Amino acid sequence: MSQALRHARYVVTENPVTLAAFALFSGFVLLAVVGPWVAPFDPLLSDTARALQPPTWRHWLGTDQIGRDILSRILVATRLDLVIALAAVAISFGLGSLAGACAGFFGGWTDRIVTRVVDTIMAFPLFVLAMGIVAALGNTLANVVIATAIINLPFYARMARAEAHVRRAAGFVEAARLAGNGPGRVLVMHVFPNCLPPMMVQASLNLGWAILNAAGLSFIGLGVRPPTPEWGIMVAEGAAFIVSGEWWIALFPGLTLMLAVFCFNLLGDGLRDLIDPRGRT
Amino acid sequence: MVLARLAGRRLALAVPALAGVVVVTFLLNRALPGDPAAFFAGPAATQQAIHEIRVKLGLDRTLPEQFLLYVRDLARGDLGKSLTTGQPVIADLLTRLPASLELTLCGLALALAVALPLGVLAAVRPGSWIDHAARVTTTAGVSLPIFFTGLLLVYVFYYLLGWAPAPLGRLDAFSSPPVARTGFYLADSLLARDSALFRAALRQLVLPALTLGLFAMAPIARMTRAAMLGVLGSDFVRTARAMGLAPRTVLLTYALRNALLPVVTLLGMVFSFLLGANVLVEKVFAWPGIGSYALEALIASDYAPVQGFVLMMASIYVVLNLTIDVLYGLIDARVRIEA
Amino acid sequence: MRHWLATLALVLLAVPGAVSAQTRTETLLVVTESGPNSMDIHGVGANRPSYQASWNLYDRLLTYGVKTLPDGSRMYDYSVLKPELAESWQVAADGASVTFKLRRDAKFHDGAPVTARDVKWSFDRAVTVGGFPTFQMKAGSLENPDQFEVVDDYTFRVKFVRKDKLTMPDVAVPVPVVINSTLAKKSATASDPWAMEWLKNNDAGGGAYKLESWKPGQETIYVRFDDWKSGPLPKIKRVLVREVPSAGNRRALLERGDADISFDLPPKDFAEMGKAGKVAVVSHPVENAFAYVGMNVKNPPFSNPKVRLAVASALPYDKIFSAAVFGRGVLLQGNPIASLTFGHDLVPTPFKTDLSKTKALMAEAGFPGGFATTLSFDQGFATTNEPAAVLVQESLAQIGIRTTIQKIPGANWRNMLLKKEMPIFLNAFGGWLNYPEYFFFWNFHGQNAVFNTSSYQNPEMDKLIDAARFESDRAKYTELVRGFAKLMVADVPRIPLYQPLLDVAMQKNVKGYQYWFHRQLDYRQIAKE
Amino acid sequence: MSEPPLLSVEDLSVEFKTRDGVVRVLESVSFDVRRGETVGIVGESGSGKSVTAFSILGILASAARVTGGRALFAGVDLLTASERERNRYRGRELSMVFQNPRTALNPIRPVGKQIADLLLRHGNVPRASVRDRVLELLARVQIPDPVRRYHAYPFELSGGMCQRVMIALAVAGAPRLLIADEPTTGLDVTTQGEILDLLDGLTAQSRMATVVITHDLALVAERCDRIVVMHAGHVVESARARELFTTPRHPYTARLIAATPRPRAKLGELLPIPGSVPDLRAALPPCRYRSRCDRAQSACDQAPLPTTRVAPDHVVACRFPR
Repeated sequence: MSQALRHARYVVTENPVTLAAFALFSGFVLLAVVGPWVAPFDPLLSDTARALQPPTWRHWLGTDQIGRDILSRILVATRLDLVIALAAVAISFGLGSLAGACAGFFGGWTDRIVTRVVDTIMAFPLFVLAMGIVAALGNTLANVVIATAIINLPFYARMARAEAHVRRAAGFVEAARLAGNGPGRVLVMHVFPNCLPPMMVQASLNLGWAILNAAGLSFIGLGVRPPTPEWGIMVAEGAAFIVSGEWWIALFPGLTLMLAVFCFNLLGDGLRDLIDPRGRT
Repeated sequence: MVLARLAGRRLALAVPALAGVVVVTFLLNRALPGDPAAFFAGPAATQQAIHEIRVKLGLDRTLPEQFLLYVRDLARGDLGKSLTTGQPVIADLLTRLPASLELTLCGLALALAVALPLGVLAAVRPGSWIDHAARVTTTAGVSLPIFFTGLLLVYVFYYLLGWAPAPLGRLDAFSSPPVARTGFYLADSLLARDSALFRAALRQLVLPALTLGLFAMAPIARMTRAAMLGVLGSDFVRTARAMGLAPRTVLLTYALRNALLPVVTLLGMVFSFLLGANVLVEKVFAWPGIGSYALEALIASDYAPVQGFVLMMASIYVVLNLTIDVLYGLIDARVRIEA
Repeated sequence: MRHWLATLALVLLAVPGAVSAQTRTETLLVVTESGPNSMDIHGVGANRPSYQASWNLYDRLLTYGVKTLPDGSRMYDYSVLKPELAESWQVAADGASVTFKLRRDAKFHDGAPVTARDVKWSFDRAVTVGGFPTFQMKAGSLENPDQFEVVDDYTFRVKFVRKDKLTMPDVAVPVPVVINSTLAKKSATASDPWAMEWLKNNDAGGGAYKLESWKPGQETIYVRFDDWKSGPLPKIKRVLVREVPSAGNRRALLERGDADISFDLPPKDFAEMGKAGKVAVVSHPVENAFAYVGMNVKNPPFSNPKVRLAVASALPYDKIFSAAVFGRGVLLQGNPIASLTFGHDLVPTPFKTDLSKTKALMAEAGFPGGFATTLSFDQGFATTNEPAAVLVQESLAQIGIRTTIQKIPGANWRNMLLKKEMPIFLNAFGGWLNYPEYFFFWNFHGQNAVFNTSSYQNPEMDKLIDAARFESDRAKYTELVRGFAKLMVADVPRIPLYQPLLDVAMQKNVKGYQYWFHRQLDYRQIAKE
Repeated sequence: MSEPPLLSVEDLSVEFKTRDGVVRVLESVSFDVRRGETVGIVGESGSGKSVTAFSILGILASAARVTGGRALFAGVDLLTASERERNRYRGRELSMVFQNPRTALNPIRPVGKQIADLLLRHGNVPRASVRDRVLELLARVQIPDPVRRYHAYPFELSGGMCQRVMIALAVAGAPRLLIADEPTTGLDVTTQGEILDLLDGLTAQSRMATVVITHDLALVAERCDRIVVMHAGHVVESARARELFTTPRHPYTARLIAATPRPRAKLGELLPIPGSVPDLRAALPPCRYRSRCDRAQSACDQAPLPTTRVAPDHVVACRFPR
């Protein structure tokens, strides 16, 4: 175990960017937990007298069109955005890898069905599929998450299928099977863990992508319902105010969103260095 | 020829996927909340008027019947009529497709022009400041919501600095489009040898292409770096260096050409991803592409254009994978010979 | 590689080809959010921008006069009818018909002369295609083809079905256009006798402007019809209408002088541009129209009038007016008749934000603990509706009404209105004909038309509206209007919030803009110095 | 043998920086190679044979660092020369043939073109006639039907054929020294013989100095004039081929010879060498064979490890040579 730990320490210390990403990630998680208590104002409280104010000592990041405090909304929104990202990735990671692993491992009909479904999803223009789903089922939070999850499903399914296919013939799988384990157990105990590493990298990249997708949906009016604070919707609402000079309404949520997605992507690279042998210098 | 057989096999594989797309879009559309009949009956319509329109649109029939009707029309190449623009969908799509393709190709070209060198530099000096800088900048590019980048670029380069032209779509108000041969303004204006028009079209393309390009740089740079790292460590690159070949030859002719293989495969996915993300860029830059067309139709619950759009995108996706395979075959003889 | 970057930099900095000054003053560049989906106002589902196309491409028999307001802005005068295609008209002695004398020199865009036969074909078409056009004709008692008679090539008679003071004004609204019937009939078929398909994409008019090109979803280009005889020849030779979905970009285009005129920007932009003074902003209250909070009077809980009264005294009128509308309108606070319409001063501002008696009202209504419901609005108008909805949500919460906001896409919005099941919602309505009974007929009459969104049916209200429609005596008419206005305030099926302004922003050198009831641009009066 | 040596490697030391610490792969390696002479470097895998060759050519991996010593090639120290200068020597003055030929050639470029690249770089051959020169070379390395093979890709050729292309590449620039790193490992026996005969033929024609790196003692016995025995980064013994086999003075050399199958020896007579190559990351005694040496004594721990010249052309690095 020490060798892996030492290796992990090497990657993190060797690569300052990845270290920063880890720190940033833990910062966001902390903010998600403690957000509502730290926020200086109630994120939903309107104050039309102080609407559209630039950053001041009272409102550090300024106020929006109906006078709500932007800093508080950003802080409180962290939890929702992380939930959207983690939920979407968890669903697509879980479903996708399971389906893929089964397809790769059992082959035959399961393989054919899963590949057909995956090809169909892949053939769809991703963003339009999301729009269609949310427009069809209504723009509740759950639908935004489901739409994002479905789009990312193919990545995991294909990766899991390829890994499972390779692993199936590997010696230790044969051995496990000979030792009397049922196919299900073999799959979960032996094949699946080995598919994990590359998919961990993909998962972290998709975390960022899930938030961006939610923001995109908000821009065309299919995002999270008002008045819930969420970074994507705040950027979409603020977009109309850039030209008229109230840059802070869109800029600060945009920067936070960028930082989060940025952190997830760098985290993905860091994880890849940790896992992918070729990456080791 | 060998490649034809390869193409044939790839097409055969695509047919079930396309069939899947047709079915899913049909069902997805029917699930859209809006009732086009009500929308198009106009403000003062009564229930009776709406029913008339529903019958006219054939929406009163059972779902399977509607599906059969739809597939029959599809076979005849009739994608139905868009109620928002009043034109046959196939006409709309064909006039608007070049706009989206031209924008996406320019975006991709821009991304490649920046991300490829960055990827190579990062691989040649792994762990150096260039490596980290490349990773940080390209990742930052992809971390911003695409519509926000677009609006920011318009605000800074058009509104504040005035360098970029007005975000008025493919051409400024006062120049008329070139004679449509390919539908690509850049190509058509070159064919017509009209340099002023070429410049006008290019100026309009810069900001939207930059917005799209920024979004594609990260995956390309990352893949180039990983592929180059792998190739630079390979035996034949060591041989090339042992033979004393010029550093440029070793890096470009030997290493980069081999590293391009995984990048080319990635391009297929990035291109179709960009076509999807096009929707938002078209909305910001008033770009008359198929993305914004589908979005308007989706919001108006107008089935025909949405289905037409998705089918076109799916077929572009298939054609794209085909070209990727051909391209792959051109670069790497192993694929060509073994096919 | 370097070479490529060099050319890019060169291209970026090059100054755009200087379009000759002369063409610039004779060309008008309009930027809008969305464009027409048809060139034919009788077409199925023709949207509002299609009215602009039809208004400028086609002539009508009559038009309205022009009056200049104290602030120098110009608007149509709904009390004065003026000739357009018809040189003169004469109401019969027995008041049972009106005869129009057509201009002899008028031609269609393809050069064919305009005759009464074209007028009859067009009027017959308007009353038989169904949908919105037919309803609009019926509002002026123009109901079936037998009413329309071709006396000779240049004389056209309309027989009245009943004495209706709205008939004559209805002839000047956008619907009764005069179409080149010979040209249109060439493309008519058995299944499409009125050439709906062809006229959707083609121009068969005789109006002041011809259609040069139309790329749906992108741009529409009009060019002046130099042989136009139905009025003074317009000064603008060519009009480019470009669709720019992003409001921010439209404002940037105006402020940098690249666009000449735009009218569908968010209220905040108009407020700021007006103050900044770089661009001229002309505003005018939209006649006979207001934005309101509607409640469904059929189903509980809003079927209980006390609950509706509680809501009326809880709404944050001032907050909405400043934060959502930025003051671009006239505050109504419950007054059911908008300014500039007869009777607007009969029931001055009945409600104001006063939470003191709301608790008692809610208790009396049997909801001491309040209740939960959904507050819906049309996503197409989210720019003002969304902030307003959030403010309403916050105020209603204070009186125990917990709402979740539902943003409904445009296509589905009309559907929801038709079902008449939405408990509480934000909406707006504007009538073309500026008469109070016309507004109440569409919105509060028992016939329960689609615009009666609260599905309010009260026989007493119907009696007052029907009487007012055909009452010619001034005093009695005023009492009838006061009657139905007071009844509306008492029952409060809906709470009028504010009367919106039609703001138009234009470069300082654009002159002659005129406000019209159909809220579209009329290029015939516009000029550029 | 009076000429100065073409290549003389003196006290070459190389370290590798890995994530588990620094690995001292080579420590003061010295040997000479004269024109026309064939020197064999032999030792178990992991003894640093290939690293020695790579250091001389300057194509070590980025994690490696030369920490000492010189590699004089006709008077010029290649280790301290600039990369530009070194690059001029590679392929023109000294060249190399690698172990697995199929992966050592560019997979997506016809072999003829790869040879042409080298000729255009070094052989000052005008572009017009480069194709003929390539065909000539292909014939010289006995590749049948060179015209068709010009456009062949490495995966279309057999291992032996690829190695012939490698040799063509190595001799194309008419270098004065050719280093062959395990040229025949992985090839079948008959091809091995052909390749080695080909190498001998080509180098003899132009009196080219050759260094053959292998773990196959039998191979160096027949074909090399002198032999350098390496163990764990040290040169433990170097001598003329005949003396080394008749009077091996270093215990490791003796064991090596005893472990190599000879035509008449029976399986039972072959003695395996106990233990394995020591872990070069850990602290190492001056003599790295100590842990496996059956003659080791406490004195062996005294640094530095002496290298004594037991004969004019026979050096051994052992405190108690046999």
